[in-house]
Amino acid sequence: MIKKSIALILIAILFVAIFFTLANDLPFGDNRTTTGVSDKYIYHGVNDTGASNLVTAIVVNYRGFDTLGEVTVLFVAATGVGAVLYNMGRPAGKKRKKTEASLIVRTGSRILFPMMLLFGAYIFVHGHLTPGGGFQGGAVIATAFLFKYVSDTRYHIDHNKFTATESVVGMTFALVGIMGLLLTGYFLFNFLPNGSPGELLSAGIIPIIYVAIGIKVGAELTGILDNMMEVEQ
Amino acid sequence: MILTIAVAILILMMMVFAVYSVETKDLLYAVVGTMAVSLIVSILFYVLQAPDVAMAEAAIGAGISTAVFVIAIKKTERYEHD
Amino acid sequence: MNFYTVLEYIGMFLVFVGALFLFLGALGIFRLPDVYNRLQAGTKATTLGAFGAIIGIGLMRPEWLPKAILIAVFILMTNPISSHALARASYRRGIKLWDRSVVDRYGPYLREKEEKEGKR
Amino acid sequence: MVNIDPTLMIGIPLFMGFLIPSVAIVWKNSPRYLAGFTILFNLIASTLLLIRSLNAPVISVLGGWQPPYGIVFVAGPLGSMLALLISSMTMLTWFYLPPHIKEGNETKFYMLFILLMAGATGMVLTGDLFNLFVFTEITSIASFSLLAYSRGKDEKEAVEATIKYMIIGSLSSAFFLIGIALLYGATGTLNMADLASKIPSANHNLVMMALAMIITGLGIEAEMFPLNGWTPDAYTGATHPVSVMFASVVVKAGFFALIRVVFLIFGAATEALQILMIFGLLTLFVGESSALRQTDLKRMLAYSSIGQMGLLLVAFSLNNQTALVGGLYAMLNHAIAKGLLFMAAGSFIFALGTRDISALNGMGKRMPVTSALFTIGAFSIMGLPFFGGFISKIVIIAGSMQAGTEGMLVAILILSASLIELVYFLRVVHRIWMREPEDDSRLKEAPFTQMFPMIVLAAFVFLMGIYPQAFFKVLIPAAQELLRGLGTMIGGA
Repeated sequence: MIKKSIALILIAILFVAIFFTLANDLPFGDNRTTTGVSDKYIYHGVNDTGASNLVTAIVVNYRGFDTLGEVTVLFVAATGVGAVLYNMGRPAGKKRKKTEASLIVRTGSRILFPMMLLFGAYIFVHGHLTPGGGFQGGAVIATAFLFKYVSDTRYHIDHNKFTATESVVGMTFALVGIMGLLLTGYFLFNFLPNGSPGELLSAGIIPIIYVAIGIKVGAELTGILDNMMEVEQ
Repeated sequence: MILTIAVAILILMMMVFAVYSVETKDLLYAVVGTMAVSLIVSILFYVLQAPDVAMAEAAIGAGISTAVFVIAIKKTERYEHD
Repeated sequence: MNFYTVLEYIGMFLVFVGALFLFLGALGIFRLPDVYNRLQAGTKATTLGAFGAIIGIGLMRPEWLPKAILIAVFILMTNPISSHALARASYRRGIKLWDRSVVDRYGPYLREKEEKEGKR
Repeated sequence: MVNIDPTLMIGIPLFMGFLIPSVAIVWKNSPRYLAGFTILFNLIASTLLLIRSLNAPVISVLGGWQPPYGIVFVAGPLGSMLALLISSMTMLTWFYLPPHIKEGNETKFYMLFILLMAGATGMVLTGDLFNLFVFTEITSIASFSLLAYSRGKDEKEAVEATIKYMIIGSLSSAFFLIGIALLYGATGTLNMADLASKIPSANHNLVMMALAMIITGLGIEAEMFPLNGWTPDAYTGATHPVSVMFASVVVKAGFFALIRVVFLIFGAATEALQILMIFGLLTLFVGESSALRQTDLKRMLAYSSIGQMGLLLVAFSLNNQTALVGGLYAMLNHAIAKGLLFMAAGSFIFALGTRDISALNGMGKRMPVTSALFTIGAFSIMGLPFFGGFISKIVIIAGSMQAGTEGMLVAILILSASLIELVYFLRVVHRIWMREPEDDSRLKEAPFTQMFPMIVLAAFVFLMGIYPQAFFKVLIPAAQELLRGLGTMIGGA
């Protein structure tokens, strides 16, 4: 009880300090584009990168290296989930019989599953044109697989194929970076032509990278789900 | 003005859900609480003109991670002990 | 009055109807007595409501019409399937019907099926 | 001479990390060799980088966007020295690995192993604050995952330690990220050199809050006192080579990131240094006195490691060149000697099957070579003459003399902490050599692949104690780099 109240008081003090500092010194919604690097992104982004979606321009082109790192973080985290679950072992007994999903759900999943995959692919293929990108598209693809798992109790992904896909697309990303280094002397340099902004085939290396990220994220999140589902069986 | 009030209400709701999901002993309800937080956050991102982030938050925060939590709770225990 | 203005008025009407149905659906979720009745309101009314609103927007902005139709078809498929799965799951978990419910066809069917499987 | 771009030291390991799982489907034993090849590449690249960076800092621009708009890698003498330390420790641990990995898991283990190295290398080389965050994430998540790969009866313990570390670690990254966001809000840039030039004119309150957040976040990685709850469990639960990696790579990279943010970005903000000094002394004493009470060999080493990190914090917060050189020397010495100690302890535990210190009675007769190596490591940490630790402590104390009366107090405290160290390490060494063993049978010494890294490390410990000038040649420019700040180095490019 005492511990809890001390913690609460500390949190309250911290909250007040942070709140007032932020409210006084970092006014919300101020126009600060002139002070930092953001004006370059905003005013030259489309010309520099050829991507009409500026968020993508920053995420994949200006700061593409961070994105390579984030993809690695997700990759490592997916492996880590596998490691923890592998060591936790299988809790013995208590194997509940799974109820088969009804006919309606099964039929619906047959029709909806490809549509969901298509939607995910749409999001990451159009990442440089419209809101969205590899991470979002990948998450949608993983949701599609989650749906498949729910609707069909016997469904399983093929681990080897998923691992192979994952590593091939991951290597694609790294290779694009290394190719940039070999061709121009800068890692992850945009060595393809920018094209005209707004078209599907534009923005240089961004579509390649986003397709790779989308597939990779989808495969990894599905892998996490699969690990969670399978630990008991 | 209306937008500001709406945002304020959303933030307030978010805080309520967050506190609820920390405090409740039923982990399934806590997961629902975090899902609600994610949903509100994604609406807020949309209002603040970051649709990319809003999509990611909706798909990952409210979709996948909720599923992962629910599966984890199903495999372990539903109620928290002291 | 040209063609697009007419379309816009039709669209407005559809959005209005859709909003009305959505409101009724929300009211139903609050007012109805048990899970199954609430699912009725939450599915039928809101599907129609969302359908109306989306198609209405599509008519108001004809360049969005194809996307709007796609979204509407998607909702038309997902919404009933998910409520069906919810209702079935809650019945199997043993959530009771409202005590003034009139008919329950699923219960006898389930018992019959269990007996059949028990014999096998 | 061949010039290898520093970005390749990240690019190649990431590429290989993605490659390993798919090759392993076809060729089961490949992960070990692929990982070894990658580490060798990094070792060569970082050696070349160190030689180059002694003349002038090596700057590599990513994606062709000039800073501050893009990300930049800056390899000064300090960064490349640490990169060399990281890759060589990883190489030696790679030799030590085989019997300690659980069968059937090699693929993922080696993958995580090289990604951990890549993350730590990125942490010491990057010149961009957000990029630093990304690499910190890679490093810490790879460490949680490696921690979960334990074997034998420690499995449950390892999972518990993993979850503990994971929760604390995600808290730390949240703090770090908020700090970065505040800094970006106050200055509008993320490049470290650009930040250093803009911070004096930025809002003071915001900057200080950001500094507090970042110190909290990175302090967890660097085992700073109130934030080190994860350490003992993590070291104990991890399989032995992973403990080595924790002590000599992960914690060092985290500590370096902390020091870099404080020194380079905030220009050795004096308020921050005062606080760091207090926390450093606390860490030193809490670590050492907890180590005194332990009966578990690895737990004792873990607490001793916390104490040493406190010593490093104190040395750096004295903020003069001598103390900085001493701190860097202690950092090197600790990485090498603690790595040696964890390896030797791992061999003991592997042979005995228990982590209890009392089981070590008479090990000098049962496993003489490993015992001798353990003793060398222990002597170096204690700071006996002719070993690396002695030089580092002498230089730190010489540095503290320059800091006036406050420095005198610090010197006395450091000396008394060394005394505690002396007590608990001598206790173990005494058991190993002086006590009669309960069971007189000779135990099998570790195989050569395990002995080799330990002998190399022991040789370095001696070298550091006998011929420190060789190391000072690198460390003095490194300390000057820290004191001068990064802003002048890139020249506002």
